[in-house]
Amino acid sequence: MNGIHDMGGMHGFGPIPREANEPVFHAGWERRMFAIALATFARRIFNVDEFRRAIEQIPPADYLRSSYYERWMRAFIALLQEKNIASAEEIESASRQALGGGAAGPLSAPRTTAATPPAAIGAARPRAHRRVPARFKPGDRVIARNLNSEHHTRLPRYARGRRGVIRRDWGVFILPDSHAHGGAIDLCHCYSVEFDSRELWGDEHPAGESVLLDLWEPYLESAAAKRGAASASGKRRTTKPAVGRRRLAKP
Amino acid sequence: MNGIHDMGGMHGFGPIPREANEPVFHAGWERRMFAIALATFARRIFNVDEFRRAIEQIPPADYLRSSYYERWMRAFIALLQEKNIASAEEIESASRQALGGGAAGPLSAPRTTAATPPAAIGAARPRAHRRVPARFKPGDRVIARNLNSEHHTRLPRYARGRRGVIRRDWGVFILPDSHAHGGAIDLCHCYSVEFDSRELWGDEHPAGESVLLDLWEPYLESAAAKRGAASASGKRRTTKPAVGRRRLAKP
Amino acid sequence: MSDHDHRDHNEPESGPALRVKAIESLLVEKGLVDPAALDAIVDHYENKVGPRIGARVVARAWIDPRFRRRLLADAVAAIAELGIPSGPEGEHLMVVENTPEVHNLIVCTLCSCYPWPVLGLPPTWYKSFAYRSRAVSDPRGVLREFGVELDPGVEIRVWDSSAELRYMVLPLRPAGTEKLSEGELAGLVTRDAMIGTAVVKYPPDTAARAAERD
Amino acid sequence: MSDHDHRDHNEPESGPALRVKAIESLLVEKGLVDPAALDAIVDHYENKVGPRIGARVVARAWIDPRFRRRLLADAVAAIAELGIPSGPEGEHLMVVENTPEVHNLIVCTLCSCYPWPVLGLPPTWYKSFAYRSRAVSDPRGVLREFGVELDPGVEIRVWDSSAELRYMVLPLRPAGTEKLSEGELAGLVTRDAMIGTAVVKYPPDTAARAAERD
Repeated sequence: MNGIHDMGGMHGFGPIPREANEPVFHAGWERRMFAIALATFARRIFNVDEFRRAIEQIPPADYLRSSYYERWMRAFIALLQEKNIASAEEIESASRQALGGGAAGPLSAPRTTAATPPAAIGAARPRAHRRVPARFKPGDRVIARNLNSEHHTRLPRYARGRRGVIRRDWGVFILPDSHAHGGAIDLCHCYSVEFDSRELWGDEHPAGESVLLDLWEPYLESAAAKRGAASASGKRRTTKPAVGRRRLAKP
Repeated sequence: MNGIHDMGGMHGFGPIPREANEPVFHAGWERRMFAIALATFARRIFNVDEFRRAIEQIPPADYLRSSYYERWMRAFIALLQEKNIASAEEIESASRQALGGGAAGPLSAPRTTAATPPAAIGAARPRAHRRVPARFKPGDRVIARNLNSEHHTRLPRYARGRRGVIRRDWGVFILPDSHAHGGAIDLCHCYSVEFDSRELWGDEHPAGESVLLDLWEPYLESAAAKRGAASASGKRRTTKPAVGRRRLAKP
Repeated sequence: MSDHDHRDHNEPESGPALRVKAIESLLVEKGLVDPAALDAIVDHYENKVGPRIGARVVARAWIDPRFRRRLLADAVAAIAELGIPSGPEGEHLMVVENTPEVHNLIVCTLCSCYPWPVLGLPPTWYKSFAYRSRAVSDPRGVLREFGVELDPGVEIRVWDSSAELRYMVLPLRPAGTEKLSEGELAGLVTRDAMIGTAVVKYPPDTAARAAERD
Repeated sequence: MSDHDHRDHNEPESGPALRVKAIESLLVEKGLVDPAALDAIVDHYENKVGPRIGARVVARAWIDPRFRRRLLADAVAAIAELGIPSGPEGEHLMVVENTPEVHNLIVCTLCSCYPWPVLGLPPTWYKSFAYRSRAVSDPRGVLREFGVELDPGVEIRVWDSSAELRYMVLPLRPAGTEKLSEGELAGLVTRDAMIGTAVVKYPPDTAARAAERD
């Protein structure tokens, strides 16, 4: 998705806001929202890619005027509904009850509890140990594909179509693109890819800078193969890879 | 400037809002704002490129939550101050006076009037008739340069680094990039350049679509020259062209 | 002409309304704008220009092949023949012709450039972020949203108005309109058809009335 | 542990506060979360993790070259040696080393990925649109804003955390710190130095105090 969240290289956001002696949270509700999200990841009600996707689907004007944990809250509420955990009416009704001085605690006694050590709670997306053949190796020259899917992706716009070099093969991980839309487990190698900043930002950019991105294999094509394809004629590919379907499936 | 205004190819803005029997203006102040801006262009207090630049400099969150004429208003107020036409205090004071039921008319008798036929009022930026040599001709293959200046530009991000074909030479026009920052008159050819949509949006984009952009000569390089440069080694250019200075001069 | 006779005096004084009133007062005081000139500008754009002008141009191009050729070659000169003045955002007008093989669509992704002298000021949807963002990357999706389903074989050309050129689409003349007058033809042409988000239709009931009249 | 003892009970009930309270009530009612578990999570991130952990790691790497090599080769295993547990956003930790020739900078342009187990939760500036947008395209400008002026000959590597890897910078050890203890060294290491927006300094007054003590 070419969304507002994909900010690398944008101008106009002004100076970086720094706060001396900043607390970990700025309000009680931020603490709770953070903890609720983590506890929910542990319950596997939705995965972290779905959560990121839901944040990215916040309308751009709302995204920009919301604080970080407000975006978590908006995405979380959207996912509760999407996953049929709670309806909009239930959330409305619970909000009214909270407004009426309702308890911060449960509306009624909890049906179960789920105490998990905090340090073990999280996105829970380990490196996969299944053996998957790797298409690239360190030193290979690659081009980040120009993918413009409406789906979630972790290939930022600023790298698309740009040439880089594989620095490291991190191993096999779940591809976020499909995992964010229905939870499919597509296992692919993920690589550290270095891009010269002049390749990213143009010949007038100062030399001596690079950006390293961690990119899943389907985001990449071989620079050598691309050169061959470009010198061959016209139409290039007939089969579709796992990423980059342009249109979202209607729910 | 890689600003929020550069929206081509973004996702997430939802359905296109259509209004049946839409009026030309939706409020009296929109009428006045429109007319004031046009009348001011005619007085050459600032040029249309400066006006666009001022709109693009609206902070992104404000840009997105403002209506079209609210953006005009914000930019206009910024330019009145930049051009020393009115100070922030003067504008504040006049706003307070307007709030107190002050007249919609002048605070005091106007010092001059400037009646100009409406149809003659506008950006007033004709095609220049000075002869400037053209670097490209219809049929030439070009690459839109990957420029990422913080200055105003009319080269959208989605075309940068992409290959196109010159379809037409429109003649010589003022380059907006420098004109928007101080009013320099750089005269350059402007071309109609056609980009295949698969070049812009990737191999998975359906065939049979193209986008035509009108691009000034400094935005373009010859695809043939680029190929030569790429096969040569390392460092490419030592002289700087008229566009693309990365950093804004401090005022 | 009296001051501001086109303003809605009964609308609430919102933030922008106050600000704009303040700006106008300041600029009038400084002798930089004349309220009467502002009235004339508003009157021009609210009442004198609009899509009916473009529709006249389209109808003439449909019935006069030589005018059509001149229009496509030099739109500013051709519309001047019809007594239509040029003006801001129309000094460099280009008319792009739809054919059975090619459909044209106009957008301005960076702001909202639009051919004022022939179409008036743009509708809100043309200025919307949704249209500006999607017209270049998903024109078929945009067209579907407008109810236009093109044959997949039709090529789409999107004109992103990034410089001084302003574009107007010359739509396809609908079948069955051979006997219509120039004025009747102009009556069929919609603003959206001249932007490229609609095709011109000759509705059966209109056709039936025309046939009856014959 | 009592319910919510880390909440500020005197803060106004803003929109988000109400909504989050409602969400918590609903999820507790549905048996999906346990308020005590939430308290434990908050306590962990508010009180138990933070940049002091990363600083310990850095100080150890400065004084123990073999640990440094293990840290750069496999950060998760190396920090486990120090008894530091891994955890969310740290399962795949990579430590990148500053040298006199190379300066590293960490960002997440797409959201705000950050190495929680070693640095705690990120500061607001790290999550800001300004930092996310500019760190990749203007790292020297960002560093200047943080008061860091690198020699133009120093190469900058920006690590954009786009996948599962989380990054921490191993900053340069400042000169003149040869006699400091591991704990004193850790005391010099700031959060920003481990993100790459600061360099570690050994302020003259600290140095003077140390010299006095010797």
